[in-house]
Amino acid sequence: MAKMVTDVICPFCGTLCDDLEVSVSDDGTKILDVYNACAIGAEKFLHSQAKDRVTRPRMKQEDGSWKEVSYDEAVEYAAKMLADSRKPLMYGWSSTNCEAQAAGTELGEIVGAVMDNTATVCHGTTLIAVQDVGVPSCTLGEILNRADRIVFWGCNPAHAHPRHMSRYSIFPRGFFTGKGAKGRKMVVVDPRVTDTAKTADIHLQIEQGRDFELLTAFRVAFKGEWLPDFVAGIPKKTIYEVADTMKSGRFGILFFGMGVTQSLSKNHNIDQAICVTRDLNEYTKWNIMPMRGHYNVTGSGQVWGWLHGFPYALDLSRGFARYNPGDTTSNDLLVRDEVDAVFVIGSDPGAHFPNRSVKKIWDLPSVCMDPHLTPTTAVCKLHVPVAFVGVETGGCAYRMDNVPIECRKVVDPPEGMLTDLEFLERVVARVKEMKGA
Amino acid sequence: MAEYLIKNGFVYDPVLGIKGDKVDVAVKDGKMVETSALSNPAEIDASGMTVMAGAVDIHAHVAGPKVCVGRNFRPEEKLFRAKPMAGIKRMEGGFSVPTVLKTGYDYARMGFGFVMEAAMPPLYARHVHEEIRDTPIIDEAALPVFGNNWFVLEYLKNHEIENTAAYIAWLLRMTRGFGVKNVNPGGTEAWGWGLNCPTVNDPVPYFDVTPAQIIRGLIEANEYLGLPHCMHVHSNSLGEPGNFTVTLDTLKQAEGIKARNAFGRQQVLHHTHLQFHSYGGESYASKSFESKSKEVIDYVNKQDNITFDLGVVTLDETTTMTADGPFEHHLTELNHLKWVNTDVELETAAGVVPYIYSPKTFIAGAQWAIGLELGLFAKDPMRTFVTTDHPNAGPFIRYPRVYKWLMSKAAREDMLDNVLKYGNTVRDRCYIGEIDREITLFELAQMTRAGPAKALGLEAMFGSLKPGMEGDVAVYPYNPETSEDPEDIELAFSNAQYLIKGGEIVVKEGQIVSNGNKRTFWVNCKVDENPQVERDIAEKFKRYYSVNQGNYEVYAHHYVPNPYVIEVDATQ
Amino acid sequence: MATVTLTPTKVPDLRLEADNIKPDVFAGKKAAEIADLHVFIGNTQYMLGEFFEVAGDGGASAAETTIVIDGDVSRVKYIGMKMTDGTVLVKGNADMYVGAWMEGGTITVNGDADAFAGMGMTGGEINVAGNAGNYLGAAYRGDWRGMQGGVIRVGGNAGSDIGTFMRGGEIIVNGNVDVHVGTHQEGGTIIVKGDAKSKVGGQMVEGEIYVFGDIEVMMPGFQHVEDADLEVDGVSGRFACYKGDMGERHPRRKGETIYGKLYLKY
Amino acid sequence: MPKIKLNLITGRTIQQGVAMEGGKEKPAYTTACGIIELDPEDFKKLGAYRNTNVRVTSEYGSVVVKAVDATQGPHPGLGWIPMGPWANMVVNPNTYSTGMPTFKGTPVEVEVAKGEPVWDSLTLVTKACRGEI
Repeated sequence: MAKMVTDVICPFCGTLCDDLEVSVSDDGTKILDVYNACAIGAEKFLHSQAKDRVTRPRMKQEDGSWKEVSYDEAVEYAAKMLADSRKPLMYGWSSTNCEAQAAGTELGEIVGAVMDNTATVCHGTTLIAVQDVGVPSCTLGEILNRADRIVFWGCNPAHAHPRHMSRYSIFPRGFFTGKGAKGRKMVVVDPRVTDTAKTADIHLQIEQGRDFELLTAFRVAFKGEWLPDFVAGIPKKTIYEVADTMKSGRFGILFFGMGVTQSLSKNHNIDQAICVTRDLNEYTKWNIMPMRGHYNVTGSGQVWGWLHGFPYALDLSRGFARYNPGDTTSNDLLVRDEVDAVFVIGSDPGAHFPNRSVKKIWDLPSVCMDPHLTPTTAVCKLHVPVAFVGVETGGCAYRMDNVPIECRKVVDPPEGMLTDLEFLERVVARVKEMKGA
Repeated sequence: MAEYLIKNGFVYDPVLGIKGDKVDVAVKDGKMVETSALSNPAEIDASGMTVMAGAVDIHAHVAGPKVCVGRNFRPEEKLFRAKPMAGIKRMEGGFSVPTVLKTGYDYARMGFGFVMEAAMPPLYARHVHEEIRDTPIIDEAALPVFGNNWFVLEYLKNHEIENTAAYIAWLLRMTRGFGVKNVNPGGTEAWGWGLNCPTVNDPVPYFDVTPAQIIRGLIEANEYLGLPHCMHVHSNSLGEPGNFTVTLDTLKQAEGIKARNAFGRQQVLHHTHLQFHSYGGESYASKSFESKSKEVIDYVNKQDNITFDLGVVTLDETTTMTADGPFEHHLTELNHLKWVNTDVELETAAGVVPYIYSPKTFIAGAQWAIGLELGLFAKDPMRTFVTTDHPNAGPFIRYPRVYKWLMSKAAREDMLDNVLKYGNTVRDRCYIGEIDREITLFELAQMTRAGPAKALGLEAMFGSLKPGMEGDVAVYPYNPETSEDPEDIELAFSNAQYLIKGGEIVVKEGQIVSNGNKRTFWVNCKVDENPQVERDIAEKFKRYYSVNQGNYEVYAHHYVPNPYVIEVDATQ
Repeated sequence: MATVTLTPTKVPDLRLEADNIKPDVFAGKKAAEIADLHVFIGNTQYMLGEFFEVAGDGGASAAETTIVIDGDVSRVKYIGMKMTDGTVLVKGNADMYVGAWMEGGTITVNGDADAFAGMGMTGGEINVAGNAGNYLGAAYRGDWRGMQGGVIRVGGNAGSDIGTFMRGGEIIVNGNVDVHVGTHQEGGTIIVKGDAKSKVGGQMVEGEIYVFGDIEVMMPGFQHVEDADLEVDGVSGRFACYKGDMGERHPRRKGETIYGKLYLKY
Repeated sequence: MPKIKLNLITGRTIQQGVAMEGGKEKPAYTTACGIIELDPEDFKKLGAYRNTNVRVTSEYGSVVVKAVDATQGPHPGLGWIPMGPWANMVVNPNTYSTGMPTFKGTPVEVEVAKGEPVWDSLTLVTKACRGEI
């Protein structure tokens, strides 16, 4: 016998699917199976059950070996590291809930930290662009119900957001979109013939790194102005045709991903994509949306937004919040030797930062909170395993369209394990004691 | 809990009818009490100062998704403006869109005890409540938006008041909401296709219901339920020259409807930021644009079932934000500044655009004048409330400056003569120059305390120092007997000497000394079972919402950790 | 004219924030008082004297005060930030934000200046003998009001994103520049005497960009208008004149549409 | 031995996602991400068989991965390494003062790496930090 938990939220990607069903053993300790999830989401739930899971903190020894320590010792090390630091980097925050993010921010205020989230290597340049030109957008349900023109630019949902096209953007039938996929024109812009591109009506195989030029060309084409014969490897005839396709829709949406945020021009690519969307609102209705990666990277940007006014890269070291990507962003800080301690939670810079930055973490006092073994836990001095948010504890998470959803607890964490929030609250309390506050 | 005796202050209390007499004020266990009820109180010497109940803000955008967008996409307005942490006081940042920490502290510094978040998109209710939770000191509540909601559009097309009411009651419970907000009725749904509804008679595309039907229907549904607050409307064509006729058509929808509730509220329609809706002329050109404040207020003065707030333009660089999606698009086309839009499935939309009200332009000057004219022409201060539609017409920290303009003709003349570049054109095209009235401190207490508290159905808790009321007392360093310079008004009301909130001192000698114990107010309204509405809700979630119905309700403790629930029984 | 000489005595292990190093602050202070001014490393406050030997007193006003930094300060941020008058001479390299939001006076850096030099400046003069970093004379994040006045001269090369959201003033780079020149430019003049990589003048509304060398890849939004003989910063020659960015909005004045102008030297 | 020049891009694949959630210390993660996808044309130029280990070298570093057929091609001249520690040994860390390293569009050289192993992610990162590779 098993009981079924319904309306479960998937804590993997920014699509934040909330229709999963998980069958759990009667005693509520074991996950037996996961329904409605994509391959990645299902794996996340099932792996939480791994037999070889680390359930107690580990401290790296001189000889590189690891020694199990108590949560108390872990709290003490983390608190002391932060309290002694003149400029700690507190990085990650994307795979945890908003309550932990808020508690962590209070910790950052007390110790005068730089707070940065995974947007810094994902959609940070999108946030810069939004600050420069804004962003006309909408919730995913609007696309489900209204959209008849869909552009995926530099993103590959078939792989990165596996249920996006079936739940929201391409296949479903909504209020004004009774024909489903048949009623929608799908355009993909990507230098590779991705599995997403293979399902598109039109694929523009752009020359890598020339998105800014092609986006500009579309704005020129909307106005019917002159274009060179080829832009970014795309013939001008095609550009004029696709421009007309965009204009002719009733409701269009441009989704974009790391293909533009991480390629040359970065924020300018997004900036111009947003301007393309602005222009299209002179002719019909268009919106644009970033395909956010981590399931709650959006949430950390919101929490920091309401507490300190910036979505990432906040420097709290001087007792007030400052912000300037290029200066207060993780990779610049690490490479420029601007920080003297690193605290990582809910992310894996060891795997996803350029090695030059990872080496710097290796050289510094460092703590990593993560349920898994990762390259980051391998380079940090202290590894604090925690319960899986969205599996073993609930809490708020923000979908890629900023819609907040309450995650569900499905099973208990292993005996005696702490959640992110519990560990952070204990560190806050200890730091306050040390600072005599 | 503590006891306080505030002695020798000049007290202004419209409910008790105290007009500046020296009366001692007593607080015990979080409530106002008779001085005789105190055993051994801490004494606060308020001699030479003004004492009022904690102020009540009926309309400000202080928490939620569009506010957070305003913060996150304007780093430039935070530059060199931060206030560092100090003791228990946390870091503060921002100007026109302050962080929630600065929001709570600044309201406290101005002597406020309660603030209404004016527009909550239901699908984003969690976000609104998280921000409210993290805003220190002040009690808050939020109004979900209904005027473009598909359920409402479908029900009101056929004038199904009972179904509309059942849906309202359900949504208030799901979102932990307080009342019925109605922004650009129908126009925002039309914006889903890039269109708008400029007048109350333009049918909504596909749904084929008019703004007039939506406005009247929501008033009727609101009174059917007997909610604490009335239907709260931001009418069509905000900011458009000549829009005063649309405003009058909107107000007329309330004719003949009587308030029906158990909270002492007497009005059925609240029109917000009336300044933006009292324009004449065909264009923004100084030859055409003119004030129609008199025409609008003459109607409001005659209709005793209407309240309104001003929405005074403060001539700052600010950030506009509203659920009026088409308006923000219109605005960005005018000023070419960055534009955020968010369309929310089945429910609403929102837009955000920075805006500079420059005293060097005629239009900003005229807008400044029109807002003040409405306050000065209004016959009943108990139905007239001070706001800046924060942050749309200006940041809320400018309220004391607005008080100054309302209370001093000299201050207004100084603006017209020395600050506004087109002061004389403003005198020509508006009424401001002809008005001698100066609002009194007693009237100010009506417009910022007793009035808004009554309109929100909270007169039993806020707006007065009467024994039994909440222990919210503000002491301002303003001496009504000796003070002559109008600047004193702005200075004093910006920097309360003391604020007692819920019986606890949070501002002492002008400094924040406590993060308070703020509460989130919401209305739990019971209605008869309504199988049709339940079916409609299940159907819409199954087919058209991007979240499951089971994940819609704001239920978890961490969203509303300190609730104050107002129970309403609307079962027949 | 009084001169205050700061000789670096200690290299900060992290980065030093020294927004107090500007004539406006030094003016009217004795050497000892200047040595007591606050500087920061992260959350920790230090005194200027812990990192510099201070010689000489400040003048009566900023205008009468010259600051000479006799050494390398490539780990010191905010030198001359928001200064309104007077003179600063850095004999070595300087870190980020040299002359950021500067309103007046003169800053000379004999070595290199890191990113964000002259950010949002409204007046004054910055001379960098070596290379300048990214975002030279650019706007702060989110601000549509970038560099609005003053002059920036770079002897060597400059990085990416120079003159972003520029509204006025002049930027002259003797060497080459990296990607993105005058993005969102809406006034002012940028002169590049070497080569520019690409993304030149993207989203340009108005203003002028001159490139003496080559542009690897032209933006598609520029149209050739005419050729003209011009003298630009003392160099005369024949230039191809383009208008753009044709995809961007453009103001109309006196019934005429105003475009950004891009000049390429033959 | 021939060397070929490619433009390297990185990013997500569903195998990378599944393997990542399955455990980055597990062999499956190496199989999913310790690879470079090459276009058949480029395989010809390299003169190598499928599934041979190759050394990928850029201005910023060097790493050994297994060369496999492009799954989302054709893309001659483009090399694809799924996002992860292997890719991050060679990507361009320049942020252009935006905070964002240039993960996509790094010029690299690819050559056959005879007898050189593809390290698992934890070993790879540890060795790199110790300066052992």
